Amino acid sequence: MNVPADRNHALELLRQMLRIRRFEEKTAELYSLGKIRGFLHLYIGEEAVAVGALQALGPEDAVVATYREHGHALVRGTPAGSLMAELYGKANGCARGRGGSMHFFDASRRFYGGLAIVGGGLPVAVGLALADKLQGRPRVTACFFGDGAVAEGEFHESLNLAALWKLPVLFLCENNLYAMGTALARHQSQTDIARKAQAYNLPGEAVDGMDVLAVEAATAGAVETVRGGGGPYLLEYRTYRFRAHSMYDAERYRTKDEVEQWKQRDPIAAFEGLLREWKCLTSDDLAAIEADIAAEIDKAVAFAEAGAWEPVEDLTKDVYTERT
Amino acid sequence: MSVPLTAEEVARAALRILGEIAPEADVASLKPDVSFRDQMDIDSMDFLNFVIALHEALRIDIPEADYSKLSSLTGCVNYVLAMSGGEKTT
Amino acid sequence: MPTLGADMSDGTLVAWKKKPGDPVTRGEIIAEVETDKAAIDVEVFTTGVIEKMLVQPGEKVPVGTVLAIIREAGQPASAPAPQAGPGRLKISPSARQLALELGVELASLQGTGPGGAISREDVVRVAKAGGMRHETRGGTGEQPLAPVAEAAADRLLRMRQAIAAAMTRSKREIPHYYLSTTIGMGRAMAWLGEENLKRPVTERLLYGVLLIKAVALALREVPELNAVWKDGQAAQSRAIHVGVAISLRQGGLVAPALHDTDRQSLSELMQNFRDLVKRARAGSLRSSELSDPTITVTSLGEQGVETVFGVIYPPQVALVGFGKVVERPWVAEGRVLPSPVVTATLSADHRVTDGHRGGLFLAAVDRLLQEPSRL
Amino acid sequence: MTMTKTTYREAVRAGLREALQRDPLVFLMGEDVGRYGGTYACSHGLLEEFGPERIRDAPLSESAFVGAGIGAALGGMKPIVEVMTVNFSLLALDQIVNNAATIRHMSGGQFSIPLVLRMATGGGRQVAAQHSHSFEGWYAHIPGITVLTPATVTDAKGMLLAALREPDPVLIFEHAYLYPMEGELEEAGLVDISKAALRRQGRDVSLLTFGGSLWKSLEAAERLAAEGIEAEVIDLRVLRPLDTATILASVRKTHRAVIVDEAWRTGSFAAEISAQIMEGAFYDLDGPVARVCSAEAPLPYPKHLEDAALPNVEGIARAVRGLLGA
Repeated sequence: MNVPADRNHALELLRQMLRIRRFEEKTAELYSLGKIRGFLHLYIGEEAVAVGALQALGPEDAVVATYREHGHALVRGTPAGSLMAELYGKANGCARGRGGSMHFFDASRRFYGGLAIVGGGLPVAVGLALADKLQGRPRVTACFFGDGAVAEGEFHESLNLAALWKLPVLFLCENNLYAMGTALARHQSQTDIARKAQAYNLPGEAVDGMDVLAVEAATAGAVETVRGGGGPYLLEYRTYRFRAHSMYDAERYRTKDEVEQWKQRDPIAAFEGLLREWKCLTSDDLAAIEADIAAEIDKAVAFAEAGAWEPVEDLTKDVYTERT
Repeated sequence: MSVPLTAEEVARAALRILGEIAPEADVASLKPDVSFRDQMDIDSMDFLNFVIALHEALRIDIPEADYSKLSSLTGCVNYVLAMSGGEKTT
Repeated sequence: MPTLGADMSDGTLVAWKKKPGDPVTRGEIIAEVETDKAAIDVEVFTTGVIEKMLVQPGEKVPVGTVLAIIREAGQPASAPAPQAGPGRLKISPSARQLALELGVELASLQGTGPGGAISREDVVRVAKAGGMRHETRGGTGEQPLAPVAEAAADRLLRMRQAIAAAMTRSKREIPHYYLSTTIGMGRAMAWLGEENLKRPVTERLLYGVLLIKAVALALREVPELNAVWKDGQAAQSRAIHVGVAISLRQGGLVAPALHDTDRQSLSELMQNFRDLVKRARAGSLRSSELSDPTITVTSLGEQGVETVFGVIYPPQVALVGFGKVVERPWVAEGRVLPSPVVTATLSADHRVTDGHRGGLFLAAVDRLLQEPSRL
Repeated sequence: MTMTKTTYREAVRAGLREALQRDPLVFLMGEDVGRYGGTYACSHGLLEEFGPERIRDAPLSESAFVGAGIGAALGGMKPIVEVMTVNFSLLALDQIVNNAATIRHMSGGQFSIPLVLRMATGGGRQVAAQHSHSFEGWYAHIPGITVLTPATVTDAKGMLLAALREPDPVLIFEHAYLYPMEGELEEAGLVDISKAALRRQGRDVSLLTFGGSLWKSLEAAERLAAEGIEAEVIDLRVLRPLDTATILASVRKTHRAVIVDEAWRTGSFAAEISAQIMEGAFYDLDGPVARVCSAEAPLPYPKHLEDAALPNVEGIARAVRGLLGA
């Protein structure tokens, strides 16, 4: 690994990962206070994937994510306040508070959810790419999903269809080794997910998901292929989630040792170490970044707190498009 | 009243009204010359209602002093025809 | 099921005039109930929204049974009430509605629909054949349907039983005393004659209303007689609701109230009296009219009776009977002259009043009748 | 207004053609819609006319291509997705129920999905239990989608064109039995897809039905007319959002209702209609609401058993007679 050419960009990668980490730590706290309810799936440990991958996309590209999508929306640029308000269920949230944690939407950033049925987002991403292809737009649709989705028929159907029709889809598998509580080896006959691409005749590649620079580089390469008309691409980011599947679970499906070992590879600590090693980061720099983020999160919480509840009269609004 | 009433019309009206007041009575078999009160169960309230209905149906004014003249069917017919200038039965 | 008299132990709901969800205001008619005495309109004493009917048409339930739940304005809806019991009429909702509109007695209907259900057609058939309560008084000569006649006979029997129960109870429990006085009616009848000359046919007065009004005003002076016996003691009523005994054509009698009798002018009283008689005979009295009388007035003068010794109608504590207005030799200012007179008799409950008060009452009636223009 | 005699199949094809000609954003996608010409030949000749980009043969991946239809609609296209039959739509239920129906509401109104999803439905062709389902009532349960059941040639074309004007997902159920049926095509353009259609006036009973059962109901009404019973026939044709007003108006007039629905009785759309009548016209009813539905069994292959299982003309007439005590 080399010293990055652009120090500011490197600091930005660190800052984005820290934003996700601090934002989610705050949501965990707010969850225990009862401010946030329902399911809350935290991304802590996997930040390098969203941060690295999304560097490769332009604003005209589309993103389809899963129920573990806080980080993706933050990096994509949806304001933290709008996301926090959504977690509160407030009308100033990014989906008017109707979706909550699992269903972030942001039309202005072409962020199509927040689709929380495992595997359900892949066909939608294929369709978005089909629309681009039919309209001759050089866009890419990035579709995030977990290793659990690989067992779903929709994964296979979608890879096949996208490859068959040479559609500009980036299939981005966040392999955190567990489909909820079922370990990869217990749900996949072939645990090398990237290899599954071969069956559908598209390129597949595995990447170290704990290394933000590796993620960024691999994704940039894949985007280039896809945007160039090469058809879809499968990337498998090997990563790990440090916390429970949702807010709390008994974690009987994995050992504390295993979690501790992965935490040694914390993508943020690792990247911070590298930056310090390369003399790109001082303690003052870090303190300034943290202070910035703390202020942003305080502001986000205040924004959410100040938000109004959607009036009950609007309950059935937007089930269908309003006719004028 | 442009066309004078006939005796038959008056009798029909009187019997209809009596029938409404005393639905249980067989008004068709009333003896015309015998007092209603002797043939059927009607009281002063019924009789008042009878007079009022007669007044409303035939548009004739009936002073209280003349009530006794209306006590039988024949009496009614004669009285009403006299008041309205119609024919007279014997 | 409202109490419409002490002799009433139960009643049969004939029909609802409202349906759940309908708003009702105090005084409105919500149902029709068949008692032993008559078909009575049940009025409500609250304003609100009908939440649920607990008794179905055709059901006979004891007095005091809750018929329906009315949610007062602003109250939240309550938990569902228990289901109605067995014995329901098998009638389609639409037929039931139509029967209500046409005034057809549900009891008179026989179902010819699938499974013996009563359909709209069945209602129309009965209505055409004259099975309507109100409109059939026309007496077109058609014979009423057999079930209607049977129902009427049954009603008469039940009314007889009810009168028997009430009168037996009255004679058993109430220590009656009787006071009688003869009242000169010369002035009253003369005044009435003149008054009626001025009035169109439709507004003429019967002398009976003079008697009723006189009784009502006399009660103001002797209010102990205007009371009901309740829980071992007399409860005086502030309002004076004179019940007037009305004989029914098919037999039996009812004595519904002329509400606030003392506050009505003679003209109002006459109109209301006429209306009351009409409705009593048509079977459409209101529940309050049957439950509210505070005293009863009965007159048997039409039948030529001179003196009436009436039996008090529990829980009332007095009854005033009038005989026929007859010409008698009458001494006035030292001279004997023929004059119309009437005999008034007070039957009173000795537990509540004594003869002294009773005598004062009859004297007041007499005095009031001597100044008819002030009635 | 011109009238042309044509088949239901041709009417669907005419609708597809007109839509493809009119709007370059419209494309047709589904199994065997291209070279094969459509399982029911509804898209015969369209591949030649519009090319493979717009007439897309899809692999047997209902979930993927229905989901792709949703995605394409999100991406600004106007996809017409043909799922060969309602039976296979079960493989795409997740996409229809969890994505198509929810995204607009769940995104706070940010995204619309102008998707038209067509499929054949119904039994009666001796294709046994797995290919004879009638699930349009199921789909009508779901808020966020519109459910159409064209029963006439005019509706087959006009409803498709109207559906393409909708900003939200529309499911069109074409009863497979109807494709070869001939009828008069009214070239009146769009069909109002907010209203049920009165197909026959009557005073004695309302026959409430849709799709393939319309014709059986009309035939039953003919038979009943010969017996002096005048049945009114209402073609619901839009199951969601349901035109309750038309249903209630008819029941208020006739005081009796028989619902004919090819689905199984238990939990059927007929049950929904019945409930609507109870809620809205209870006091107008002169008898219980009756339902004529399919027998509670998977649809069998042999003709005599299939006939016994499905609603038929005599069964409908019998239900009416039973209600009238005739």
